[in-house]
Amino acid sequence: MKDWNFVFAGFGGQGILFAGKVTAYAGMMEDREVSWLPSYGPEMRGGTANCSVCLSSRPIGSPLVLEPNALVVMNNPSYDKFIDTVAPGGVAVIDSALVDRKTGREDITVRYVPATRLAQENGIAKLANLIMLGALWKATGFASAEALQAAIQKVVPPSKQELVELNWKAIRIGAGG
Amino acid sequence: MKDWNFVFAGFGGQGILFAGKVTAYAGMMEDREVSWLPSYGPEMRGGTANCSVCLSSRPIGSPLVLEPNALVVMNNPSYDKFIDTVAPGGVAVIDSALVDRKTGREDITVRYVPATRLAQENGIAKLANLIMLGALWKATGFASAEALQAAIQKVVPPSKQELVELNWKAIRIGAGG
Amino acid sequence: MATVYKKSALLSDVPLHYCPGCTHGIIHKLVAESLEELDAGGKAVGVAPVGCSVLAYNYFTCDMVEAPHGRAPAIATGLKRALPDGMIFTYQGDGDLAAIGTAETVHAATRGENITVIFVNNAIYGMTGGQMAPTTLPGQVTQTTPYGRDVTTAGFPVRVCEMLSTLSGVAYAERVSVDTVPNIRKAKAAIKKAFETQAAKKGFSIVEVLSTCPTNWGLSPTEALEWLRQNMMPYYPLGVYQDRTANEKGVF
Amino acid sequence: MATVYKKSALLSDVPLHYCPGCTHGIIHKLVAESLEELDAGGKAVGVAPVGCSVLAYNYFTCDMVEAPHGRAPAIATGLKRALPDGMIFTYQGDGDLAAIGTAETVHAATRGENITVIFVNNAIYGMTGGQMAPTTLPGQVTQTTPYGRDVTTAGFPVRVCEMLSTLSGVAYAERVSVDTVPNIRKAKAAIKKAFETQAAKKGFSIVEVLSTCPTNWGLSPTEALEWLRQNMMPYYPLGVYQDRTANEKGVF
Amino acid sequence: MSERVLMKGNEAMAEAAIRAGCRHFFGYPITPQTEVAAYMSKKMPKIGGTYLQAESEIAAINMVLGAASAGVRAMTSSSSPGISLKTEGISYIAGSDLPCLIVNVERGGPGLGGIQPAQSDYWQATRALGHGDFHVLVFAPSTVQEVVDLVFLAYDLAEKYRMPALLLSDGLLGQMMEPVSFPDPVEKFAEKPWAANGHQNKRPHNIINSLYLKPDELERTVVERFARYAEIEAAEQRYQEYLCDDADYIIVAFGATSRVSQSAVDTLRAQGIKAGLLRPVTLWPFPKDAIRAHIPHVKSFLSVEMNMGQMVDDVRLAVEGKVPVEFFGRTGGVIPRPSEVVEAVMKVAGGDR
Amino acid sequence: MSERVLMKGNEAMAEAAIRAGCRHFFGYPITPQTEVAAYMSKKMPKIGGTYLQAESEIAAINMVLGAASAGVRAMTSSSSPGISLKTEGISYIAGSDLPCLIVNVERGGPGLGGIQPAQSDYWQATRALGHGDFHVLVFAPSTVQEVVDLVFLAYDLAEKYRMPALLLSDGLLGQMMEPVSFPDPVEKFAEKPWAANGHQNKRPHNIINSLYLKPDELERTVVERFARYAEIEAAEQRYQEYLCDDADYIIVAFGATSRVSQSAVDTLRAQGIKAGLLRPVTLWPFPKDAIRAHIPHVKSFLSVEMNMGQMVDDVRLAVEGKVPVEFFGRTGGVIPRPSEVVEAVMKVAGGDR
Amino acid sequence: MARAIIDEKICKGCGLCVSVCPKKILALAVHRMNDKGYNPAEVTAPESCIGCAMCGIICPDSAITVEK
Amino acid sequence: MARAIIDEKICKGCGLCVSVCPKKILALAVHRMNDKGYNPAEVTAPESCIGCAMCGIICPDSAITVEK
Ligand SMILES: Cc1ncc(C[n+]2csc(CCOP(=O)(O)OP(=O)(O)O)c2C)c(N)n1
Ligand SMILES: Cc1ncc(C[n+]2csc(CCOP(=O)(O)OP(=O)(O)O)c2C)c(N)n1
Ligand code: SF4
Ligand code: SF4
Ligand code: SF4
Ligand code: SF4
Ligand code: SF4
Ligand code: SF4
Ligand SMILES: [Mg+2]
Ligand SMILES: [Mg+2]
Repeated sequence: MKDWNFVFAGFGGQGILFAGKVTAYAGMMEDREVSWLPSYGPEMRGGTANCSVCLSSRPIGSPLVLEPNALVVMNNPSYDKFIDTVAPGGVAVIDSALVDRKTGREDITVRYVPATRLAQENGIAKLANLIMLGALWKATGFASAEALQAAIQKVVPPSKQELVELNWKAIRIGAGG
Repeated sequence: MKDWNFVFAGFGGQGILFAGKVTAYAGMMEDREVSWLPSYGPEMRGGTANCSVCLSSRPIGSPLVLEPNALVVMNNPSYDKFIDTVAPGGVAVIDSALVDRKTGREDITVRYVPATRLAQENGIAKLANLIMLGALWKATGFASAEALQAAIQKVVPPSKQELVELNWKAIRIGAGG
Repeated sequence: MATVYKKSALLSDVPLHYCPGCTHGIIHKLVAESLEELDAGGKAVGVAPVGCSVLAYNYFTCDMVEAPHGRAPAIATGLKRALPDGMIFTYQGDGDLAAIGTAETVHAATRGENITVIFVNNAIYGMTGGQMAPTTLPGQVTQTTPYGRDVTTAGFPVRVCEMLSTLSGVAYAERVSVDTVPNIRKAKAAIKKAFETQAAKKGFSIVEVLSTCPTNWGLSPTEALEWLRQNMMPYYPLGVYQDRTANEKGVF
Repeated sequence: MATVYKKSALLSDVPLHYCPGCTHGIIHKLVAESLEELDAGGKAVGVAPVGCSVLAYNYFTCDMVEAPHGRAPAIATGLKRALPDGMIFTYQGDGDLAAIGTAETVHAATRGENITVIFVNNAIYGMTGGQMAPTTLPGQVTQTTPYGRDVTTAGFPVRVCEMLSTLSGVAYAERVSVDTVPNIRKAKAAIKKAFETQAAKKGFSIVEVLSTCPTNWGLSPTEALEWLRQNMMPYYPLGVYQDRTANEKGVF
Repeated sequence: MSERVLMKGNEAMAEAAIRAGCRHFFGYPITPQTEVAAYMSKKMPKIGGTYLQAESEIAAINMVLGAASAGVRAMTSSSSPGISLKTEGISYIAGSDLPCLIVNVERGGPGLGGIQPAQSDYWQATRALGHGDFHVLVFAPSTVQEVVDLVFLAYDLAEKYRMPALLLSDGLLGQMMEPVSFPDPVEKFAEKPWAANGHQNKRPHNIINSLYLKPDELERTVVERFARYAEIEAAEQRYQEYLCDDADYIIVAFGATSRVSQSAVDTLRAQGIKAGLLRPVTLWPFPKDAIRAHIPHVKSFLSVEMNMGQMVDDVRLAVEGKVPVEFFGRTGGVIPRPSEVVEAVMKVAGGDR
Repeated sequence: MSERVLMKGNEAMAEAAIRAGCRHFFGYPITPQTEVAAYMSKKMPKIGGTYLQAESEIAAINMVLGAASAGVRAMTSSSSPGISLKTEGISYIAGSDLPCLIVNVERGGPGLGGIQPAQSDYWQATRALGHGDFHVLVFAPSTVQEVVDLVFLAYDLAEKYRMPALLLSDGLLGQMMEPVSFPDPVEKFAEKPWAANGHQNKRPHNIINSLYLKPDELERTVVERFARYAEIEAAEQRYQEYLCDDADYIIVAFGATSRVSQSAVDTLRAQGIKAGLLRPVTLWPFPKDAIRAHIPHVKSFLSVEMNMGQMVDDVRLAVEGKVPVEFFGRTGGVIPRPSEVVEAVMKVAGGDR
Repeated sequence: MARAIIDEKICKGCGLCVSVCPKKILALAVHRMNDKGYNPAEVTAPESCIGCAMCGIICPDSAITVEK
Repeated sequence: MARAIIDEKICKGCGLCVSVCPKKILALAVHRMNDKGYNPAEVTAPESCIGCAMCGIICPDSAITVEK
């Protein structure tokens, strides 16, 4: 299986770190080496948050992803910061409801998904992050559906298991089915 | 001139450190290298005090005298502690009014001087230390009379110059003249 | 038309990094305005703490020194001894002043050190993400008192003005709040008086300002002001705790 | 004939290193006798400070820990949390407790930490040779206030019991003296009560004992007692500063 | 062993300490280690343990001294500036022969510095965690799993040798999540007949102390302690090697930089350069024997660190000039890129290619 | 130059600081440095200077930070445990590029240790006076006269390079009296345009700070500082040699041990053994070039210290394995006897004789 | 005539000014975001402003200038 | 009958006991020194001792035992 180096980026509160965590868990479910690394510090207070997620068949060297082969962005500042870092041949999934830019890069695959709008329309306003994750999954196939489902199961706290279904719904919306 | 490594030892309050200081100053007056090192720390509270004084024609290595070639002692504990450290051929000056021991050592010159009694008898009760110094001076000739006088002048604070004469008197008593 | 309110010239153009509605920003203004009104900006040296207001050195346009966590009063002391005619102030949070900096605070106060301390009590460690502070209220939930501050294990809050007012070096100690415009006005008067106390060399002055941390309290800025009124004010009553400024020589 | 007075079994045979007439020795006895009477020697762990009483670990026959200068209350806290049923006490000088250890003292107190602090106030740094202490009186000559403590530069003494009594965690705070036999008896009662407060888990207890330092005060032991009476007592009035022991749960 | 869970390094560390029997945590908040305290404050009350937020780092380390004196497994964690404040206390703990666990989740310095990962407290950790002659055991994990494993080991060795252990983590390791599984909780602990926990009138009184007014007594205790250190240096040097056996160039790196370096080694090998990685797991005792063993076949060593060059001294001391020892580092919170490390090795290889 | 007077090292140090322009002393009592504070407290009030007994060593170093920020010559002195407490503040001072004078009159450690002379804070002084990447200038006088001279030099270099200077003394040097004369008082001081002393509305505001939240900014300041360090290492290595030119065996020793070693060298020479003494005067920068210069003719180096072996690392790093480097030391407050040093050299000389 | 001028670039949309305006003429512009991602405050009825400056006094970010 | 027994080896001659004895029967032995160099306290009129223990209570060095 391919090695994935993801960056998830957006505003704090959008669930960016959570989406990354689901991704890492999905990798773990398939017994791959995984890592998840958030940005931290006062910059988070400024509003932006991001995390690096690696899925690999070998021990992970630096968990800090500097050249993602897949990027998920959910706001303008993050778009500006990361779009040029995507490795050639990589994927960028962009919440087009929040990001008003379009990239000119032709060496990467770009998916514009109006996730935040889709989330509102579907009555799952807080799950735009998982819609984005669904789109990412579709674009990359980073894990099997079973692994991803199991990951969601893991990440949602036992007390909130009713959310599992909603999360999965969001992923399916993002994955376009 | 001979190099001298002195130890002065007794109770705190007897002026042991002062006697050492006069000695060091006398050496300095003759442009010799000199050092003065007190014992310090809570042991002083226990009552004993001592200092090492070196006079030398060359830069002084360790200022801590471990094998004095001349020793001045003014109490029993100091006698017990230091009498065996005197270098063969050395001198020991002992206040026999306070120290009730006698050494069997035959390889050193010993002077028993009842300094504390002499001081009382001469109405200079607080200057037993300088009587001892006088005896030491007599026994070793560590400095010229001029140097020693100049040293006293230096060490006595300007405000107490009337003491200079008394100090010198004590030294003369100790020196037996 | 005349300008009846504008940003103090003693505040720089650097945008504040504080969270929306955080009252640190209000308190900054009061300090700047007071210094400006006393025409003291040129001789002022401020000491920034470690805490959310660590970057205060970028905001005040007077000379500034950034202190190790809790040590601002010691640094202010060093500054004051070197610059006896300077207007020296510290700006400190509750963790900074009343936890790690307790000794420095108490001793600057008891020395009657001629400095002014602006003490921002928001009942939490804002900067590090909302841990219990020495001023966190009994029962208050924070990151490190997830079940509410249990006084049997975590102890009681420290009331700083009350404690310091027992010390002979304190010329002026008042607790104020910035939850309403009238209170903001009173807070400003207190801060200005503290600086005047210093200018007259009357001893140590401190103004404790009850402040909000909407982010770590998990409230909106206006809810936070309400929480302050409902919860902090009863525990930390506003008022003057010490005032020896009427004495010609202050505390001395 | 019955023995009506003898050395406490909780004191070892090691001769005390204190100067003649230093009242540290008397205070040691009171602590030992109190613990003995409460049959608490077996569960007691004492914390020795850095100061003249640093060697207290050799004198008390209960388990002992030697603390870094000023940190005894923190160490006692660690001990108490590990040994909730232990009888944990610190024995500290004024430099130790009220200067370098201010933060540890204030916070153990405000936490209501169930420990007992024996605070020996002799208005000087004895151990290091007689420097100014936080409790040195205005005008008092010491090695580092050779012209007398000048409050305009060296500040004012800290009154520890007064300051701590503003904190909610303090169950019991009393200032006593050992200058006369009746006062020694009262001091013992206070120390015993402090230990009882701890045993009943009522919160922080402290007994401040006015003590002499004949050596560094430059006085004979009896003159020193007189100096204490004439000079220290007016500045540090004896008495109970806080007592919440009547509450069933103490401070909690 | 527990099942694998994804966990932050800081949280895994806290959980590991609890499972290793720590019931007494004393801390003071500081980024980037806050999660340790947050985790402890959540768990300890539920298991009858103590989470105590001290008034300062100094108070925290002295609370550890107190709790450790009583014989329990105590712990404190902080980050660089906070560790400086703890140094007096650490020196006392070492001088009192007490075991405990201290954590430094390093950040950039000096001064207030920054809050991003760094390794610039290496010298402090290995040589001067306080005044006087002493050492502490220093463990440098490089994965979250290793954080867990080394917490257990640190407690065991600290108690075995009666000395403090330092876990040297950094912001990267503390903040990242990786899968981890936990060993079973420790249930049997070493006897501590020396503890000051109340003699119950059954034994002579115990004294925990570091003062020896007579120089020869103080010297004797120090010399005895150093005899123990010598044992430790013989028995406890730990490290991991990656492709060192035939390496021309060996990178020496620990913690976060060892991960970056491992990636670099892969790249270098792919390019036909025989690079290897020697990763010290214990920084004190430093695995000098392992390094020396490679001298015969190595052209040079490269110490890669997130600082201005500190561990490189230890590599040089081990190598004794027999082959060149070079240094590459970034500091202030900058994490080196694998490509930079590759370049640095290339530069060292220099003429050889 | 003043006339020669007999003075204690500690008092001479205080007087020298005053003559060098120090008017701001902040201290906290500790043996064996109390005389420094006692002297200051007597003199400062008479000359309009500040003697302030702080509430702790931590407060004292931060008062120094404050006063140095204002641009004045500030000073603090302490002894080993007190220095540990100052390390956070020292790291801040270094990170804020402030000049000042810090004194450590070393005593035995670790912990409370003892109060007799030691050199066991060498590592702390030269490598880790706090967290993070930084150095301070470290001066090691060996006579009372040199204490005086180095105080002047320390202030000058501290201001020239905008960094803290540490005078590393010990109980022996602090307590002993020797003849000393004082240079004339400094009357002209360097401009300090960076000082936070109130801009009087005449310049933009000055900021004294060590925080750089962006890693690359922090790295840049550190790297710039290290460029200055490199200059210092090139220009300021100071040392003194005694009979080194033809020596087969060179003792490397500083401070008190160098005096003992000098006596030993005399004895050895008298016995026909070609011994010499190289005495580092600056410990950082360490005079490695001077040591290296002797490698060609030396059979071995012997580092003599009052600790368990710390400076010996620096000697080894300088010598790079080219000739053997041995160590002899006493610790805990024990002052080595010249005869022990003689023996140690004999042992090193071993088979040669 | 009085007016409150809000610097929308600086405003963080905290709403404190809104909460204190005695004339209730301040509101957050819910459908507009500034560069920092905040909904800035705006004056909804400028003509009613009495220049009391309460909005300015409470604004933590000094985003408001009041003229009269 | 009561008596105060002074351990002269331990006594530091501080005189505190002397100062508090209500019967004034304690004194320092001015012409005798113990091993530590102190003039120890002694009971000058044993028969007058009332066993009040004040001497014992104030003695910092626990040098006095009182029987009654
Ligand atoms: C020595 C040290 N300890 C801890 C920290 C971490 N720290 C940074 S800010 C802070 C607390 C700040 O809280 P407070 O003083 O109340 O200010 P606020 O952020 O609430 O305004 C802490 C503990 C540090 N930087 N240095
Ligand atoms: C960190 C540290 N600072 C300073 C000292 C030196 N020191 C030892 S005892 C002491 C003062 C003791 O005075 P106090 O606490 O009043 O006790 P006393 O001797 O008067 O009983 C000091 C400053 C030290 N050992 N450690
Ligand atoms: S964290 Fe709290 S105190 Fe800090 S800026 Fe945000 S709201 Fe203000
Ligand atoms: S120095 Fe003072 S406090 Fe210390 S033992 Fe002597 S008299 Fe007592
Ligand atoms: S000046 Fe007064 S009336 Fe006008 S907008 Fe501001 S608060 Fe409202
Ligand atoms: S108070 Fe200031 S920052 Fe807050 S909404 Fe009003 S203008 Fe904006
Ligand atoms: S017991 Fe009373 S009467 Fe007897 S000697 Fe002692 S003090 Fe005097
Ligand atoms: S009180 Fe005790 S030590 Fe003092 S003189 Fe009397 S018996 Fe001796
Ligand atoms: Mg706060
Ligand atoms: Mg005292």
